[in-house]
Amino acid sequence: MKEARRFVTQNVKEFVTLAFILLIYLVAGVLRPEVLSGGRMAGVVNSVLLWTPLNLTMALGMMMVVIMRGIDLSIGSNVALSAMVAGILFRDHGASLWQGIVVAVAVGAACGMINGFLIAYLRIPPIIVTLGTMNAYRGLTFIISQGKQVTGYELPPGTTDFVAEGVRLGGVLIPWLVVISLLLALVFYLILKYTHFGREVYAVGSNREAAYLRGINCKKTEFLVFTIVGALCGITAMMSASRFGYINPSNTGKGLEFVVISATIIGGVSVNGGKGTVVGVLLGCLLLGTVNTMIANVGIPGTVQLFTYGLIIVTALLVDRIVLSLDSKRRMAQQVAGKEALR
Amino acid sequence: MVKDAPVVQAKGISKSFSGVFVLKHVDFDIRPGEVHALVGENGAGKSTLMKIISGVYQPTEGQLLLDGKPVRFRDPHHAREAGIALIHQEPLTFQDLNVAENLYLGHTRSNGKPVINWRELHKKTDELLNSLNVRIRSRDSVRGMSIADQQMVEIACALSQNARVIIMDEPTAALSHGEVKTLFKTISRLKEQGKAIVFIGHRLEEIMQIADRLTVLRDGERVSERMVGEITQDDIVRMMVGRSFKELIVKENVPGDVLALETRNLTYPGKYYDVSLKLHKGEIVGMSGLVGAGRSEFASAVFGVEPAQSGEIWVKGEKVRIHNPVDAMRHGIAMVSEDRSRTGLLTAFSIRFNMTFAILKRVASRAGFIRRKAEAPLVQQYTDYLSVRMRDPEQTVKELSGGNQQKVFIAKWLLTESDILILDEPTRGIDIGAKMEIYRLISDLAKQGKAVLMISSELPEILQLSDRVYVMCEGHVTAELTRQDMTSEKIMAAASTIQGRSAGE
Amino acid sequence: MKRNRILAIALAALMLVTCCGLVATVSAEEGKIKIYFIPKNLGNPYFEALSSGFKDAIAELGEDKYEYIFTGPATAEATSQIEYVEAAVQNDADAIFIAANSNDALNGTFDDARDAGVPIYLINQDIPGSESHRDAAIMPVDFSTIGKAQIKLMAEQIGYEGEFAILSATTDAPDQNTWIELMKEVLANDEAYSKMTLVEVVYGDDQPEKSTIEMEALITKYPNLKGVIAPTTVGIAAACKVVQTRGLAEKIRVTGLGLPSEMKEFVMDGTCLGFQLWNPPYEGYLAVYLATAVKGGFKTEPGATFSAGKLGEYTILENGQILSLVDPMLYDITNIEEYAALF
Amino acid sequence: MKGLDGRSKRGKLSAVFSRREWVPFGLLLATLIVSASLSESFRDLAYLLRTTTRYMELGMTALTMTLIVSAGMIDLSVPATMCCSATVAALAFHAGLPMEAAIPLGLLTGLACGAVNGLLIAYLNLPSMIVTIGTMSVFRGISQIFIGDKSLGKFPEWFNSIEKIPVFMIGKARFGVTILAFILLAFAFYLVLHKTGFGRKVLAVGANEQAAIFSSVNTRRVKLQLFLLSGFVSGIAGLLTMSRLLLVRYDMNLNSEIDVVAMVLLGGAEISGGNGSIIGTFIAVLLVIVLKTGLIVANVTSDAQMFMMGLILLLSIIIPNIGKLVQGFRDR
Repeated sequence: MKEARRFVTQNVKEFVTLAFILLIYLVAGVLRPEVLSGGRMAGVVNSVLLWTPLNLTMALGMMMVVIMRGIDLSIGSNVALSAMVAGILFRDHGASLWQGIVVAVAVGAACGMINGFLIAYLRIPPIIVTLGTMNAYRGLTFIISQGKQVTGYELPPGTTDFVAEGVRLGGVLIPWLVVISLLLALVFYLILKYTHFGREVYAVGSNREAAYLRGINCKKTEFLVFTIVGALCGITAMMSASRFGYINPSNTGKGLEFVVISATIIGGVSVNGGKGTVVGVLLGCLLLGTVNTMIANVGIPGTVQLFTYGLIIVTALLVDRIVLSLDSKRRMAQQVAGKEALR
Repeated sequence: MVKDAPVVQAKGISKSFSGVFVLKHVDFDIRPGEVHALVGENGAGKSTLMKIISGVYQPTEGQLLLDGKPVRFRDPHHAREAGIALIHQEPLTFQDLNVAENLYLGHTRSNGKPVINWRELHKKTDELLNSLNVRIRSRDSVRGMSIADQQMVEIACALSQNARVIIMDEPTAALSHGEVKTLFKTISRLKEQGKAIVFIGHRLEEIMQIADRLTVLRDGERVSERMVGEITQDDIVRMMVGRSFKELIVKENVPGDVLALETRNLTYPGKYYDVSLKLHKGEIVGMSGLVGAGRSEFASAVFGVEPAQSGEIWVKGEKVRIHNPVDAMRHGIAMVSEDRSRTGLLTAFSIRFNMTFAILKRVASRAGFIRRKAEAPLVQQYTDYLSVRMRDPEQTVKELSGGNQQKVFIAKWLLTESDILILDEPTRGIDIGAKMEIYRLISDLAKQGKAVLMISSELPEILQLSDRVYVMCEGHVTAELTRQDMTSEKIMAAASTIQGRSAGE
Repeated sequence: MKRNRILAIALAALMLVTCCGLVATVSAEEGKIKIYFIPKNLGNPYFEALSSGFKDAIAELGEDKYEYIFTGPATAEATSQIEYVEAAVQNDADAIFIAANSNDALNGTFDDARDAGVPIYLINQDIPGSESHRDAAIMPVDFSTIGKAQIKLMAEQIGYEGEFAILSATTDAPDQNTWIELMKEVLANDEAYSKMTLVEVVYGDDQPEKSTIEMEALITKYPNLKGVIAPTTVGIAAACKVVQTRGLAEKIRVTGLGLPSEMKEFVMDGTCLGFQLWNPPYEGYLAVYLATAVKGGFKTEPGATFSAGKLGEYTILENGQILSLVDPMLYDITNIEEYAALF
Repeated sequence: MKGLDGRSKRGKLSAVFSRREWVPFGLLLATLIVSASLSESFRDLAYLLRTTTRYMELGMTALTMTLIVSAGMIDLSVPATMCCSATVAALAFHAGLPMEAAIPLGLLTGLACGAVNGLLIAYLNLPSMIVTIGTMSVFRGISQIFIGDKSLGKFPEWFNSIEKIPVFMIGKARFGVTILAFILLAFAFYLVLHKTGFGRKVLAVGANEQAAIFSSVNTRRVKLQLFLLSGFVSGIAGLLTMSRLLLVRYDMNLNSEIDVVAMVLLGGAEISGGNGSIIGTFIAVLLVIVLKTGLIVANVTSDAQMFMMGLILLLSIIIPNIGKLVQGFRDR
């Protein structure tokens, strides 16, 4: 029993998020019973699944940044720039889909490296660097595209198959896009749990002084994290092209950074570093995805979406604070007990 | 223990910070299978010496020898790789990771494989923890652990990097006596395994119990190095204290009998219990005790930063309620806190900014604007009174020496013209010359009728300056001595025993 | 430290000079007719198409006689165009053609411009309720015909019976709302459409992601939905994408107003049998002739006529509007390829 | 070289010259020269003042943001608060309340938004950036719920285009009321931050909160007061924007959270707190105006502008402390 109790206390955040998701389905069921009926449910699940890939992929990268007490506001613009470069290759140079993907990931990683160099080696606070590069990359996207968008038929064939085809699981079609993002989540779960680099991310986030003392190269780790986030932007760029069927300098990746930051915070990644799990982030994305889809399906006017996002972020912060204070009260009681024994 | 070749030798080590020599030509040998204790008053240079040996600082003069060969450590990690590990007073651990990770992160790369093999690491960690017979398990997360357990984690981490020398800086300060016993068992086990242990501590009976060899430092110089068996605690105290201050400190204050401050059974479970003391106008009352005895916590309760959970505070004969520093200041209480850079001064701002920061209401007009004309003379008056050496009041505090910074810090609180002054380690980490001036200032303030409560870990200060002294140990007031029957032995004894039971047992 | 300061200022100034010098290629040439076209926002393919019309006319009338500037804000907020109108006036433009983002936010700016002698023409839309603040408005087509034409096209595609829905732009979009009202009117009193029922009007806010979610919600909410009308280019593309991905082309017919280049993919593979639109390049082409005529003394009072090259004669209606087309054009398998190359 | 008042003359002069506000000032000068040479329209004062008027509201919020950044915090919910306050005022007016009553209601909403931020950040000590990212969506969400995509307008005549009321005219150029308000507010905040006790407490909270607590500063109250001030000024700015645009939409000043922070950083304030400078921000606001106007007039498309703004923000941080940064490069 003790083992189970310890498992629950350690992942209380994840359970709270899961509870939120079930709550929403419950509320929706009460408001619009037909939403949960057989056919409709498959549709709802499908749109939640389709909403998740882009945000989950980026949330994995944002999680690593937040664990290291950083922030990256430039991911939306980075996605747009990587997508546009690949788009121009498709449109003007007839590049194949795979060549496009490679180029997009390369461009994304390069932008990530610029962020990483300025933050890790020149020690400029992440909010300033990514604030600057956000505008710079978005501006660059417009410049290289001369305002023109890359439309659906200019994309190589098969781009949209990632959304159309997929794996059939119990009647519901899981598009390839979702499979890829879940695979990425698994890869990141393994990286963060089993590789040196993964644990060093937690170490540097938890206590940079102690990490340095143990010989961890904090700068290299931080640089690598921002580069990986950049590469993820490249992948998300191609996902966006496949999902929406076009690449537009002003729409692609617009507002992505705030949705992803919200999903990461809701997913229980602590803002003072050192804490955060892939499962939590996955649940955070599912929660926001459910909110999005439920609003459309239950017929609540779309105008409520922004408000609900904000409310969920603030609630997640409060839950995080309550968990923290309960934990520190327990620790204080323990210490006092220790000293009491002395008298 | 057989006397084989020392692992680490410090030869003629000197170290100066902005001109002030903290260490002068110190020799120090660390031999495998031996616990070498290092004692001395605060500011005698103990931790500076250890920081040099463990690569945190570079020596100004002198050399470090590792197995006889000269060596220079670039940084603490370089020293760790050479087998020298420093265990800090507040352990440096990853709160959110488990014990195995705290141990092996950073140097797990050495096994070449990119993936960490957790099963094997947890097994190795549990083996190591069992060898230290500690009840922590490898999978526990560090967040909930007591200081003692976290210390064990740091020691285990040092061992996992097969350290040959383990330096412990005041390890027993925050431990209960049960935890101290387990620590000593671990140390003796490490000794048998041939590790070299350096133990920095205050509690002499602990040192007599655990150490084989003992070096006494005073004012940055090595006074003596003897085997523990050959000397008694009194010899150590005499060596530690040594110089007498009689002719240096001019004490002219005459303690009055008007009660300025009285506390009755102030209690904060876990920090201090039933502390009752009296402080009269014109009197200097000392508060002595070891690190972690709860003196600073008590002071911050009187000053309202962290109010006590029960008990009463009386100022000038009537009961007062102090919830925050503003209440305290309203009742004429001021506190020169312990760590001036962390909780005292705003080093990035000018001397003028810092000095008038606690009395903004007085130098500001009704509308809140600072009247430079009112500010300048006050700053001038107090910098002259304390003879602060500075170019001009616009200079940032960072540019001043430690002694001058402390003077600015004290001036800041003198400006509040409070008549009850709490000084927490007023002379820590400053040169002898500045210390003398501050002693003269304290006795001068008492002469003017202020009531001074001086918390200090330096016995000579307490002995020379205070009219009465309260000694605290583990949160309890264990002795109240008047000036006549005040001796360092009595204070030391009271500081390390609680109602007849030695802190060490 | 001071030396460092002066170095900083010099470097920054130098960088700025190169930047501005490099970019500001446009210099004020005397004697040329200066035409400004300010779209709703940059990166919008629809306005790229319109701009190509300007260029065709200028090519015909002689490149050297004109200076054509196509510039505008990055995002389509109500007030982001003010700066560009004022800049155009400041550069003493001969004519400003603008697709306003709001019906009344720009009235003050238009008045200042016209006081300074710079004529203001709305293009691709009018500003209902503030007509007095502009000189004339080039309308893409007679809006009153759009409602009827759209509902007729839908009816033909679903055999004049069954459930259909409308995926519109923003709830407040003036054009779409007028068309929807017209559609409802026709549905109510023309009994040819008696067997057709409009189940719901949903709003995709002209955002690709939202439109996609709203379309998915429609499909799940109404299992036997037969058709969707999306009278907005972003909406129709998103709707077709969803239908194409889910392979529901036979079951649900999507039509509305779309851009040939965006819709080519869907028309070619049968997802969309046909859609309507007007001809944006015509509007651009016509605008240049209007500006040239006005420069030559033509007065834009109601009833006045002017010739527009290959498009023939145009007269200004009572309300100061010029219709570049009367009825919307039908784009389907027969002409999609030809027009997709144009815009 | 001893000055009269005992302070060395050289010290005083060098103090003036070594201040970090010279960086934005240098940039401002350079932009002015370049833009004026590029297009003569730039020399037309009337046009310049008209474009400046448009940025005055955001400029005011940049001033309060300087105080917040000086205290080591950040408030990303400023534009959302502006929008929420304006929406409430507009709704109240359309619900029948006279405009004279609706305006205070709007300001009250601004205060309320500030209070929400203040309580969460000061008394529950949650991190200010993440809290304001959350409250930003909440406040803007509120106005979106009530007015959706519609725009509320048709205000009484006296309320519309307050910024066009001239304080004085230089030929055709109109020196509007909002420009004067911005300058007065800047002067007031300069006094508050650099000349009052409260200002010193703000700087102290940013530099070392522990030291401030031990010097009997109620740091929680200071933080709450800062966010109330930010909410109030955002309310004023929101109402002025509504008056200028004659209407309010839920997307008022969407995505300009970052511009406000950029102005403060361009002004030389450090994001970690402790050294904000009102003069720096004042100059930085002018710099942003001249930059944006100059670029638009030179027909530089908005995308190139965005690229340059991002670049300038980065360079204005990297260049001045190249020394410190390179040193940072060497140690861990």
